[in-house]
Amino acid sequence: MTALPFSRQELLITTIARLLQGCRLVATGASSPIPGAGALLARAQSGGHMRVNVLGSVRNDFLCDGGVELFDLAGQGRLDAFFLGGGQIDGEANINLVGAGGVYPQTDVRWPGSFGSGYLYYLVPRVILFREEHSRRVLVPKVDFISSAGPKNDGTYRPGGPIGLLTNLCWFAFDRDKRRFRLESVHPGHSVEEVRDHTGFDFDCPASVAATAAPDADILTLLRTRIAREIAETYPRFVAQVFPDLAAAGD
Amino acid sequence: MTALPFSRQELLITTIARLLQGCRLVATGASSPIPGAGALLARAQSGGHMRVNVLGSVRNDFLCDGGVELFDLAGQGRLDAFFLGGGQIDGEANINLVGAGGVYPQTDVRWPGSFGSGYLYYLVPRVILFREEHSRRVLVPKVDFISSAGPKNDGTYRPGGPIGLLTNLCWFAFDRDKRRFRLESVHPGHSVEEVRDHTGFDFDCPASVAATAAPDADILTLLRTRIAREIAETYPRFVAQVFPDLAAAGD
Amino acid sequence: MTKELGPNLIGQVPLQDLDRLAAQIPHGAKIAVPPDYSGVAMALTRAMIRRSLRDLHVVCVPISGLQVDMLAGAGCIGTVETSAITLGEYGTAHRFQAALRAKQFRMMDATCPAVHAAIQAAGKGLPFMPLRGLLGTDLLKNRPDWQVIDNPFEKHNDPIVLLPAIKPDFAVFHAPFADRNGNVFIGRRRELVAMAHASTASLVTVEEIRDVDLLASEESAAGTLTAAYIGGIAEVPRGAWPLKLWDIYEYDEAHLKLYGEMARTAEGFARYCDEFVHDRKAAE
Amino acid sequence: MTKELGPNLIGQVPLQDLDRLAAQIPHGAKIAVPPDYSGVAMALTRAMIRRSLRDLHVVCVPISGLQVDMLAGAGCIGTVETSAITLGEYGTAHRFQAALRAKQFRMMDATCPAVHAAIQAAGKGLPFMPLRGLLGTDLLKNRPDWQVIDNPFEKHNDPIVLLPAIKPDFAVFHAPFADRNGNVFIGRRRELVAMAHASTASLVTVEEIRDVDLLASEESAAGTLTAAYIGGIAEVPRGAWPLKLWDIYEYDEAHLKLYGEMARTAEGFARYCDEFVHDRKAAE
Repeated sequence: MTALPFSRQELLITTIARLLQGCRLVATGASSPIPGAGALLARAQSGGHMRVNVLGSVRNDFLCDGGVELFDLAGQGRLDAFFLGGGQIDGEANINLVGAGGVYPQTDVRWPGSFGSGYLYYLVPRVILFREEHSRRVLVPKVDFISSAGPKNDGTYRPGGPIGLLTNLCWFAFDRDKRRFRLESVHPGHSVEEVRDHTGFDFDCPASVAATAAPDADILTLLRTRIAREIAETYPRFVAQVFPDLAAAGD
Repeated sequence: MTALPFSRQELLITTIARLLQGCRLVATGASSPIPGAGALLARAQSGGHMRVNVLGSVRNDFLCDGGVELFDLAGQGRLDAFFLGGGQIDGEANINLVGAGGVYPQTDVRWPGSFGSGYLYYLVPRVILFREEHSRRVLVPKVDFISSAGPKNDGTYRPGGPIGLLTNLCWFAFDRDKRRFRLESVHPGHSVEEVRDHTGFDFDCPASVAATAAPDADILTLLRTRIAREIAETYPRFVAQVFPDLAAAGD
Repeated sequence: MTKELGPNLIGQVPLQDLDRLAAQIPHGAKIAVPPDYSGVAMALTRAMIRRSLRDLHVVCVPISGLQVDMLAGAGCIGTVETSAITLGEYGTAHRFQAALRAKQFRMMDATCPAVHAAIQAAGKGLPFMPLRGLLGTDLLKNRPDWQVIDNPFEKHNDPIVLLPAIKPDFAVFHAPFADRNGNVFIGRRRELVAMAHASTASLVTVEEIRDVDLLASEESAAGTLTAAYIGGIAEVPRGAWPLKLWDIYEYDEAHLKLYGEMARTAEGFARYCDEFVHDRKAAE
Repeated sequence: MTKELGPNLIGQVPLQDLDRLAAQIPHGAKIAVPPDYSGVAMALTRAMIRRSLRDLHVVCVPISGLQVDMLAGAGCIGTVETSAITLGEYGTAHRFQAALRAKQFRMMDATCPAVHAAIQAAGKGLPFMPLRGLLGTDLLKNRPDWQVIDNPFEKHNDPIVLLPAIKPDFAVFHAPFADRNGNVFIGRRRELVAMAHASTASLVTVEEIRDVDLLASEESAAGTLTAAYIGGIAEVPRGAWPLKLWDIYEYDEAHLKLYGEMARTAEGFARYCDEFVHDRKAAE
């Protein structure tokens, strides 16, 4: 496989933008340059039908009611999509942002904590699980601590939940009825075997798995100019690294 | 009885100020010039230990969180005193702000409604019931509709309640243990018999009832100058009527 | 005098004329409205009466006055949910009272913080909110939609009222201005924010559209309702008339006195509407 | 560089120096603190460490970082109630993690809106507030203080979590300025308002006292925390250092990197404290 005409990050961003199509309101959380760029790209393609709130931005933060407003928006059913990660994610889409090993709260490894996940995962209809590292360390058979539970189909109130899991290797769709991930597409340059080798949980896998759609030239141009400039306000270091040409142009 | 050296309203205001001594935070509601003046007088006498919020005032309204903040203050236990009236008030200190006669909601008489009484009466430790009209029409054996109930001593959560009832004729203290009013003082120029004739509910009455304390010259001077000026911002017509000298002086 | 701007957008918010804005409200809609002193969309209310809307469920946050009296007199109302209806010193709300006596609408009497709490519950997507007080009242007795539970955090018996969320279709109010992106300045009138959060959409009239960005500074953003909640804006100078708008203009006392007199009878109210609602001898 | 103003009043609020302000906080107090980006009273935090406070119950509304890491490293903490502790790009919160592993404090893991809701409950004087989500999590399993009830407004089974109110003794934060009456400008940082309403008193450091009246205009009042909630103010320029204060000053990146390195070990943290807390080689 020769060098791709787009970077790994560009593929992730354009994939996210595709997953957000049709949303009216999307928000991104802390330390989320790729979801942020994906949301801004989706907005640019929406013809004025999408609002995006980038946490940490000044120009792309429309909230006026303090830190609680994002959660209230989700409760009202207005927040269509959000992104969650996890120190561990398991095959039933349980996520763990607290710690691993040992006995809680004295876990061997301690991560920052659950943030808003224990709520947003239940309320936001289109949660995209996003974790770049694709390894058996992260994608485990069963999480050690459930910061937020995958959908149980037990009749409890749950308008929200994961639509899938995006990593450096692939896009898993989440089948809510079966409560399992299904390998939907593998990123160009990677294989189903590679995904299987690095995934600690069972997942459904069709006989033939498509390659994750590559961005076309128009989208790449839009991303490398306007979107890169927009996300640079909040994530200048990310832009310097991923879009060095823009950074060099002094935009 | 010759003309008093102070007006009926001045007696009511100075009586209210006395009842508010020791409060840290007092608020008054809509259409409440006498309670407002009483609270401002009490503040002036407090040596900087009292805050007063006059609804409708600009200079004496410190709330920044919309219409809900007064109720939140009460819930927090910060609001020490408030004033409630009633189209009807009965001997167990139930108050009715909704209507009388007929069958609710098609009452023969309809008043505006309960406002915040159904909550504040339960939360504010020193509620002063204030109704100028002292008649059997208002002070009834049993209210037709309970907008807010007198204390029941039934163990339910109730840090607040009435300390008494002030009218044009007298001051009744409310005995929470006995759930009855006790005639505490009769205003100068009036008699126990007059009170009894015009009160529709039973109340306790000691063998000897004091006269409501008349304001001294210093307090009257303070009231007629600084306090009248302060309350004039919110209630100019009231000041023009009750303190015509101040109004004439163009203050 | 409403500018006829036609279909248009400020930011992503439709900028409409008064009648188009009113046309968003169907018969039977549940609308949340603020008190008389907080910015009432009176011009829009007159447009609603001109459309002969029926069966509105009006939620007063937490009280109302002239607006509900006029809507009741015009037969627009199916339900009133409020803590009080008062014209203050301008007298009795005769049209409201007459319609109530004639059973023309369902009456839901509340107490102010109960309305606030139920609106806040909807703004948080909660099914209910607890509230202290209310025990032993005829308010509680006449509200089968309210429930009393035993506070599970207390060992001893501790009854507490739960109020179901109020989820209006529309928050309807008047404000001083909107910015070029459709954000609305609401100052410290946070009941307007709560109403907007609770409602599916907010329909807002403003004195003017200003070519500024309210979100550009911390100072102005603090008093702003963000455009994401807003379903339509109309530019209507003196849109709260004859009521006041904050400290921007005062009550039109002479007109309110006239209203108070004319609205004593159904016939007088009809004449008032002919003159000031249908003929638009008003601010708009 | 704190001005030594001595006992004084602005409006009815005591204007104190940093150490007197810190002296209001006793051992075992429950304090509410905001996230790193919202105005953290870091100078006051150093003063608290100098006083060797013990057994504090720190409620992070809804998360924290440097402040809790330092308080944990200095042994001041008895309980941490938070949705996350993170130094962001400045690395792991080593002192927090070491103290947690050593069982030096009780850990109460939450999720952001749960902290907000429980703080808001206290601000309304409610015993509890409901919250959606949380079902099936180990957060819920490890919080015996939270309860699940069946939503009484639904006919079918609908479990919902109830969170008991969090009532801190003190809200502790840093803001750009207070006015001459002790009102504090908080902009749109409404979590600061919620914290202040919930707490018995707020202890606030500000960059400066300004001879203005924040309540004088609707614009400035909208972003104001009124003085009635405030138990003491200290004027501390750069009082959030080395953290940022809104858009007024940025993180001191070099210092935070230094902290991140020194605080890897207990010894390094002790040296850091000698230099920057006890010797006050800081902003104050």
